[in-house]
Amino acid sequence: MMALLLRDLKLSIRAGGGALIGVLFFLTVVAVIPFGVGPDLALLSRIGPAIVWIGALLAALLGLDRLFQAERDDGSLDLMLMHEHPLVLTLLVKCLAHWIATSLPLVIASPLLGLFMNMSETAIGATMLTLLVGSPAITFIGAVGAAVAVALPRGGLLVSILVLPLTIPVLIFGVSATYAAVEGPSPFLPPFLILIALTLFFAVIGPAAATLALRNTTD
Amino acid sequence: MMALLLRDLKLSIRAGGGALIGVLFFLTVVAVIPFGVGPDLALLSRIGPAIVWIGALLAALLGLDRLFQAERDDGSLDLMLMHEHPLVLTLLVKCLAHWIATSLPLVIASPLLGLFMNMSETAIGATMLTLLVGSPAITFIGAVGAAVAVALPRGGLLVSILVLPLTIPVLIFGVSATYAAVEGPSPFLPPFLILIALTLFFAVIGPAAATLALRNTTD
Amino acid sequence: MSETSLAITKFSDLANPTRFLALAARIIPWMAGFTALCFIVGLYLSFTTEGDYQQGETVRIMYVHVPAAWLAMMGYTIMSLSAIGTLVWRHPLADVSAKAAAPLGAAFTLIALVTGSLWGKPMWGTWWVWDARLTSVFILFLMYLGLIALNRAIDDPSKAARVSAVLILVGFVNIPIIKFSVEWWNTLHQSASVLRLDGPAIDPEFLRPLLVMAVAFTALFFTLHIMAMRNEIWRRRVTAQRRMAARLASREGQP
Amino acid sequence: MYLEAANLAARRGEELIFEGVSFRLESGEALVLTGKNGSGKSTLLRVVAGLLHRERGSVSFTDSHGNTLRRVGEISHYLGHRNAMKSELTVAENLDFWRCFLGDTQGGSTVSIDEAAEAVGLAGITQLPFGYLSAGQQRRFAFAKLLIAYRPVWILDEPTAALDASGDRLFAELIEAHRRKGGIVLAATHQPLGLEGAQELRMAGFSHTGPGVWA
Amino acid sequence: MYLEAANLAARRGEELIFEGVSFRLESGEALVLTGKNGSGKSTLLRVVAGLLHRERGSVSFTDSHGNTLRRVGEISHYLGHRNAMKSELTVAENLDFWRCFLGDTQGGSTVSIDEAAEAVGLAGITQLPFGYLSAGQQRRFAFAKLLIAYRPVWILDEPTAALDASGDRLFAELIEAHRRKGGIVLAATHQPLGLEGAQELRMAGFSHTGPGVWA
Amino acid sequence: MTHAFYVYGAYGFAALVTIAATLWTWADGRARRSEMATLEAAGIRRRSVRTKDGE
Ligand code: HEM
Ligand SMILES: Nc1ncnc2c1ncn2[C@@H]1O[C@H](COP(=O)(O)OP(=O)(O)OP(=O)(O)O)[C@@H](O)[C@H]1O
Ligand SMILES: Nc1ncnc2c1ncn2[C@@H]1O[C@H](COP(=O)(O)OP(=O)(O)OP(=O)(O)O)[C@@H](O)[C@H]1O
Ligand SMILES: [Mg+2]
Ligand SMILES: [Mg+2]
Repeated sequence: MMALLLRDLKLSIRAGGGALIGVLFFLTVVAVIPFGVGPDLALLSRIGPAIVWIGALLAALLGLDRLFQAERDDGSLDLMLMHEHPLVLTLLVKCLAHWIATSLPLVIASPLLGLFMNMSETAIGATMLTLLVGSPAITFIGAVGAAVAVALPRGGLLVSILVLPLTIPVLIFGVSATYAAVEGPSPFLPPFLILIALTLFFAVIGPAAATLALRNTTD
Repeated sequence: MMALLLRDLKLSIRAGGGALIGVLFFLTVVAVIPFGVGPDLALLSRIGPAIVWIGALLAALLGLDRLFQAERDDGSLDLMLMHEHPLVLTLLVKCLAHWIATSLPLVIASPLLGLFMNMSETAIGATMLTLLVGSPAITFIGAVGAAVAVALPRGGLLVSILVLPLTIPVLIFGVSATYAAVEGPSPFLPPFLILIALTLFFAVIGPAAATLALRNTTD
Repeated sequence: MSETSLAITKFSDLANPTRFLALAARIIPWMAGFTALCFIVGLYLSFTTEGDYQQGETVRIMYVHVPAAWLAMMGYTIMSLSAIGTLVWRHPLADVSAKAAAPLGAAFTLIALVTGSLWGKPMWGTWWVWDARLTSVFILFLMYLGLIALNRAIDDPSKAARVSAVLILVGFVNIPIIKFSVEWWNTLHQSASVLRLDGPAIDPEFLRPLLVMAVAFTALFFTLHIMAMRNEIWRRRVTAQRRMAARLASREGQP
Repeated sequence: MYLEAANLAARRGEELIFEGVSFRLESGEALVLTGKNGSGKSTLLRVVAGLLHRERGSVSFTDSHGNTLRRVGEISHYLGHRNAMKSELTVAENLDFWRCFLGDTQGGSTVSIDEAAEAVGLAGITQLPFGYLSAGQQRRFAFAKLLIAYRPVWILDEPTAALDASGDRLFAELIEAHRRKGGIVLAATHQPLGLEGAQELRMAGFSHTGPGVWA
Repeated sequence: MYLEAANLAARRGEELIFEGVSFRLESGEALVLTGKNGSGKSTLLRVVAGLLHRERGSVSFTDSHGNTLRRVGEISHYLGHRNAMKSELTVAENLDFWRCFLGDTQGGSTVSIDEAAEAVGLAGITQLPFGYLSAGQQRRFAFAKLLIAYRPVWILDEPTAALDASGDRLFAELIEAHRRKGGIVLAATHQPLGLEGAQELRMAGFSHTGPGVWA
Repeated sequence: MTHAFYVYGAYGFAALVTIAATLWTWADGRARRSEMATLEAAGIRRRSVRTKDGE
């Protein structure tokens, strides 16, 4: 399994420059925002956490749909399906690799981004924490979509309908936990615990559902 | 050329999720922003046009990196490169198809999104108009990135990084034209005309640069 | 003539990597010496001239900030010229030049950004504002990093060079934006007072150290650029020889 | 040790592609599938490998201790039309990954990556990215995958596609070597593979033209 | 009408794969490229088609009126290792797209999609998605692409890969028919194609092992 | 001196980056040179050098 993780990480590095990329991507997204909303620092610091979370969502979505398609197209998926390792584990590891390659750099870079968005220390810490805890859930949900995309070659629409709405709860609890930490009055813990629960839930459901979808591929 | 347009549209519906993914992505973004801004409707309506524009920008990125990679992977790109049609035209049509599949639905949905963001009628109208005029420029710029991605084994984030900074002028003028229409005092026309000029400029530069990149990357 | 590759013979002596190496070996010491000299004079001048009555001592930041900002733009311009060389003449040295300039340009852009915000804090009261000049320089920085990443992501060097060349050229639109942003958008940042059509509008008291520092920075840039080009040529030689060795070995093993 | 299939049937889309296919391969035996394009060779191989759902019938593998296994995929190598290698990675990285991922099934000996490359006639270029190789070179390395992790059953779908004449011979020898060590081989092919004493199964395609489930 | 290549050389990565390749094909003639795996057959074909940059030399096509064309790709069909068809679309949609996109070069007659399907022996399944076909069926339809839009020059890279024996014969006949109508054929292959009176060019691979530009 | 921190900060940072860039370029050159030396020692030589020797 370690081998799979390493290979997927290597692939993502070869394809696009590695860990730096996530950060760069994010910096670019963030640099674009002030052009839209205007250089109003107070406003920026208020929407900062939301922007960081949206960036994480976008980063996770880019390339996620090809997670298994790329494997199918070159035939690797066949060998993975045949293999005796529990398939769920294989998929979990693939999700992990995708998360490490695209979301983790964002989590690590988020303090820097927070500074750019003029966020307070608490806000930065809270964003980082919620991102760390919540972003895997997005990847796991995306994995189901990616698996469905393989199973139904013509299921494109289905994938987007499946994935995006499901990520909304994660996004909402992540962002609201962050704001609770920053501003009060609502407490930080309840949404944060829900976020953890969501991640754990999808960590189980996601790979399992993806397994089911892949096992039923049409050819 | 009509044939190419039709084929690409068909493909985006069958395979990529097409129209819906942009709109859904967009709804997700809109669902999250109010958490940052709070239930302050006035503020929401103020940043509305900017958010819609940023959403359009990010939505255009989804799937863009595969614009030519998919063609390369099944060998179609070879035939397109060999063909006597000016390649620029082929690329222009592909951009157009991508725009119709991902950005146009967003333009059409923008009134709905405007309502969500509590924007005034003028603001909604202005946003729709500027989006209609400006979003093709984003696609054209993106095409350059997509052509470069052909040289990369897998596109993904790197392409977006290369492309995003270049789209900033479009964003600036799009948003400022919208604001000019809504609030005054600055007139609406100058930025709007610049926006049109930008789109025309990139409609020429984008496919030409993409042609250059594709001609230099085949192997 | 030791080299027989056709692509090369068309060009002047300098165009030949071997000639280039010989030339570089000869001029690098001189350039390094010149750079050091300029820096000594420039630094002496920057710290002995008087402060501005309005900006106080912080005006001294100008002597690093402005040359660094100029070089950030010049670095990109050099890359663009090399990119044209790559695309039009498919010239291998142009590939090398563009690739070597990217990290240097990024370094100078970083200096301009950081010294600018160090200047901004006392002058404008904030480290960073999202005004047009500042943001476009920031984008320049991102583009440098993106191009470095792109170059690393493609392992066939000549292909990497051709692909990045296209992007470099497209990205060149940012340079005029940086240059004229202060005039197009009325913002916090100073408008041009040295590089303008009707002659410098700046007190000679400040102009002298500024120009000496600018020459020093430029000399540094070119010294490092030539050194980096030389390194890159060496790097490619090493890989070419390694590959050849592998090929020969496998051929001997497999008649 | 033997591989047994009884009364297999498989559907593609709505159509029954074949039915009533049975065979039994003892240790060291080979079965060659032939037949027209679209006659169901690949389908049968994928059914045996467990990659396609089978409509009826059973496949099982019984090892030398008499233990029977229903999921034949686990003890098989499958070489399909596609090579299952990443063009971004070097050959060595690709092979190394598959060696670690596939692991070893007990009972066989495997060779190192360099030896495997040597065996397929391409020593010395394992450091190149897989995407830089010619079609035939890629196929050869895809075959090298079978040597670096031991599996008693080899399921090969047109293994010699894109190979030159010397490659054909090389593959035939490697397959024979595998059989001599007691392995079982199942191959679909259009060109004679040159396997000694292999059974042949001619696929006919569309085993029955009658209506499917719906009529 | 003739196709002429003079003193061609091409580089892959840093290596010179071949140099000094010249040939001249008159109307109705065929050139078959043979050679070991990795000897540069595909590279040569891609250079002729204009898909790869050539290091030296020239390729040109002179039509029956004596007009010379430097971009040979425009009047050529190229059938590579990959089929250039979308698996999400049906065969008919795919072929229809290529027919409209490629258009017709004057001077030849083309056939309808159904006739082309008939010609490659697969009439009646053009309504299936391309991805649902077997490997050989896909290859046949990829070949059908050559019939629906006229091009005087056909550049074929292992056209008969994955084909059964009847497919081999069929393709040989179609190629012969194209030659009889005055077409020019350039094909790389490992198996004899059965073309009458075709010239043969043996590729040797790596024409020189010396360093490239850098050393 | 007013705002000494900002002035020295700016000069310090500029010095840091330029010196780092110089050192890195120089170290890179040394590494390449030593690589070439090891290749030379292993008997792999440039073709042009070899032909010159042969002449
Ligand atoms: C991070 C912040 C900053 C950035 C990215 C930045 C960027 C630049 C650039 C790119 C130039 C060259 C423009 C040209 O040649 O036309 C420049 C010049 C200059 N900057 Fe800044 N700057 C920043 C902050 C500041 C601050 C805070 C001040 C002073 C209050 C300042 C004063 C100047 C001056 C006086 C020039 C010279 C203009 C001329 O004479 O052409 N800059 N800056
Ligand atoms: N994209 C590439 N980048 C670098 N080198 C390549 C690339 N493609 C092929 N090569 C190299 O070029 C040489 C010739 O390859 P080519 O594909 O032309 O061979 P071929 O004769 O078609 O072989 P086959 O019979 O296996 O198809 C091979 O040694 C291969 O390693
Ligand atoms: N994914 C699929 N969905 C539906 N039908 C399919 C699919 N793949 C193949 N078929 C059909 O199943 C039949 C058998 O296909 P199969 O791939 O097994 O043939 P084959 O004997 O391997 O042919 P070839 O020699 O061309 O490889 C064909 O008629 C084909 O149309
Ligand atoms: Mg088959
Ligand atoms: Mg080939």
